[in-house]
Amino acid sequence: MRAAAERMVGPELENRRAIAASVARDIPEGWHVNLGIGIPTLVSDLVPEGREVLIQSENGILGMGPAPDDENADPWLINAGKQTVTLLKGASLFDHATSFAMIRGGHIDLCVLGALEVAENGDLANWSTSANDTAPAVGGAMDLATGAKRIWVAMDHTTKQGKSKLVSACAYPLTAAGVVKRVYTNLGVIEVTARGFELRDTAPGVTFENVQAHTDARLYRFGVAD
Amino acid sequence: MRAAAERMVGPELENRRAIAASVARDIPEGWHVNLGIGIPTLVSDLVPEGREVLIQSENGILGMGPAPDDENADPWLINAGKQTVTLLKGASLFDHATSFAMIRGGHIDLCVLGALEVAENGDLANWSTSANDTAPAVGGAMDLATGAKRIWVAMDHTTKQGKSKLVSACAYPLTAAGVVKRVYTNLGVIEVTARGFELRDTAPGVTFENVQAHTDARLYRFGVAD
Amino acid sequence: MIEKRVATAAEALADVKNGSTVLVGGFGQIGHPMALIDGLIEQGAKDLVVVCNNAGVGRSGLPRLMYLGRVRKIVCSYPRTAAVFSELYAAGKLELEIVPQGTLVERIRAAGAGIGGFFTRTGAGTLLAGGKETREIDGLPYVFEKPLKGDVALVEAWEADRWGNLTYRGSGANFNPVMATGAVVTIAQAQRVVELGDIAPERVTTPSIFVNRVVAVPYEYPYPAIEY
Amino acid sequence: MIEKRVATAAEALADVKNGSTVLVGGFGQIGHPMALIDGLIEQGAKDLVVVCNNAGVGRSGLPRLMYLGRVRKIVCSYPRTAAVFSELYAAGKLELEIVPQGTLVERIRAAGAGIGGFFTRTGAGTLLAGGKETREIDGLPYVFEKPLKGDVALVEAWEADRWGNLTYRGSGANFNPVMATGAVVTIAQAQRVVELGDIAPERVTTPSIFVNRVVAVPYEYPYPAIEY
Repeated sequence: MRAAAERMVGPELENRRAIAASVARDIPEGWHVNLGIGIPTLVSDLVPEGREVLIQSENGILGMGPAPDDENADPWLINAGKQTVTLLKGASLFDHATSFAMIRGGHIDLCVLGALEVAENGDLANWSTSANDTAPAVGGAMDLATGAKRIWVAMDHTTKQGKSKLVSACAYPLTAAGVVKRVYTNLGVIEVTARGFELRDTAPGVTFENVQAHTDARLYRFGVAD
Repeated sequence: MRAAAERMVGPELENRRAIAASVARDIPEGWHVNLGIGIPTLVSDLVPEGREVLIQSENGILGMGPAPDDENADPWLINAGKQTVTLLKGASLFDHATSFAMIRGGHIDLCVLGALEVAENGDLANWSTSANDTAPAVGGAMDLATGAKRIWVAMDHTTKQGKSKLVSACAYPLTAAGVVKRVYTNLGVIEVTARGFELRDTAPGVTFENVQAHTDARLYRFGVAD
Repeated sequence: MIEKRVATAAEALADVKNGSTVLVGGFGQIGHPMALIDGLIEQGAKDLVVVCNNAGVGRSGLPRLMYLGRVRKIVCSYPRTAAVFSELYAAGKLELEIVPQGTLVERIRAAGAGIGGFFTRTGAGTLLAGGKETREIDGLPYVFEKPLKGDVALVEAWEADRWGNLTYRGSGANFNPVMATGAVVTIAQAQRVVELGDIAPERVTTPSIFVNRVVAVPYEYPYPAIEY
Repeated sequence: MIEKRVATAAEALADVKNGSTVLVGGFGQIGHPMALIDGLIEQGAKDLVVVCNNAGVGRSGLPRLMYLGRVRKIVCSYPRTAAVFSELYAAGKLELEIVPQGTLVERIRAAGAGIGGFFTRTGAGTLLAGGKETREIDGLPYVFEKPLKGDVALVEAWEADRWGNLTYRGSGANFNPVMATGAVVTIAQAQRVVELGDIAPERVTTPSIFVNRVVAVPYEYPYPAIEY
């Protein structure tokens, strides 16, 4: 079984892989990291060689390794995205109560999540598109968004319809208020600070003005006074 | 290391052992039982041969066996009274959080405790002799008294000064209100029912009147209407 | 002699009543007691409240129980895994209580551990806090959550013995150890039923006190992985 | 490379500050981190709040720390184990917060698990509920208890690896796994420091995420059993 992201081909996968690689480069050694479904899942395999980062899965795993070959996969060992995984030496297995004690108790250094919207005050919407959702599902999103020490979002900058996912205020129901610290998109890396979105880095060939044009909120230059 | 009770000799130990044996006879197969310090600790070795009763210790043991020889004792394995113990086949070891989940969650069928006083409404006082105790200590007494499915008390009927420990109302600070279901003493077995103390059984040579004379509350004959 | 082993799922489930709250272990297909769910389908109890992280996948197991109209309400964090759920829910034929995953397991733990309720930051300021008591603690908003107790828990284990000690394999623990503590009657289906003492005391994950009945259900492979 | 092993207790404890709340594992003499307590005595931090089920035994370890006047307050269920405690408490030189044993471990768990507080029946209607919020839930009285967080936790383990995974021996787990979760910095003394991977994933009792520093303290026998 392969993740949805891995079944993609060509530019779409490459685009997502580039976002994930950018996240992976920024994770220091020794951090405990939970990865949401979608682009965040790709981060796991892109952590630079030799750097020890402990990936946690909310269904009771700490210390996941690279994805297994189909032949060597242990069918009893799956991650939160229901893909089979491997364990590093030093990994541990535990139950949901312990797993969410880690998450809610502030022991996870970083959670990387996908999002529907991120607001300039750090509000995150990633679980529901309507208060009258026809089939709502929250999973561990709220626990992770509230409990982890820091939240980074990894997502496309805009919807397929071209609408900005970085907004001045979330229209969708919130997952958690004021939690997002940084956003990685196909256009760049945006810090969420006291004054709002600050563009820290841009993808190759992308300008500040390009990013602003695709962002539904004011964009500041990172570290540059207004 | 031997328990304090086992270091006693002669009539005192025999008296306490008789109370404990009486308790042990009444424990059905399959019950999960926590035993307090003192007379209750003696119950463990007196369960009739072949009857499977699982003794729990609040420091993380379920399924304790007979006391070890000094030579075969595992010094890392102690019970709540800090004596070394053995494990039966099928025993389990766990931490304090799990242990008190068992206790507080109502999973323990029976807890046998010592007491300073038991009141006719089932109130239990067994942790402190004064609201201004010079060195108070509660241990797990309140958790056990409140959490176990049923509480039996095993104690001498009177203090060394001859004062009844079965009373109409507790003078000492409560451990828990209305929890005691049955009391085993050197004089007999007393059920605590809606109307108060009912004498169910007497020790050899002891009469109803003897027990009433040593009880600071009205005594009823078990199952006999007033 | 204590003997919690029973011969069949049917025997283990015989006394499940209409209207019961049934805790069902598993995360995805792993640690999910399919044989007991099949047994519950056979058994016939209806008007059930099912508590499970997911709503099952495909058409067998929980989706079939729902499809047969036997489930009044489902309590879970991520029901969207089953098309049957979405159809019944959209048609107003199934009640849903959506609970964040960590709050779900903590509410069941509270029931099992004698906790009358607790405050969590999870969900504060969101739709899922609607109607709930809130409180500011050390300057941060918290939501009050109540214990969630089962009449029956159905769990899947790797090994079990006749007292009911359980171990789990891989990511198979997930909700099972907590659900085993949170119901009046806990029934375990186990891949391997072993002799008393074969599970070393420090290897026991669910101590026997939490388990009432054990059914041997050996199979060589978890239920087929299904993508969704 | 992640390396949590440090050479000495002194190094592990160097940054403990005056006024710290120190969680200390152990039940009786088992799982009680004597080498780390000795290290704390050497280190010199004072005005400490010590959280431990017992107050130690005899004159070494916690009793010595108290005797030296370094402990402002002790939080425990059964302090009466140490004569030094009783003397200092009677003389008004030591504050005491007495907490039922199950409430003590649950309050520390709450701190470690992000729970803002919880209701328990333990202690309702007793002196120990004095001044606390109470609430009737399903017709029974409950007491509100708050999380108890440590600045430092000192735990004793049987095995540890360089990531900080821990196992325990016999009844040596007791408060240690929960205390390891409930402090800003957790320091473990371990009988055996093993290679990464020597502790199989399902044998890990305290996952490495909860441990910051590991000190090897091999000895062949627990501290002498003392009767009290």
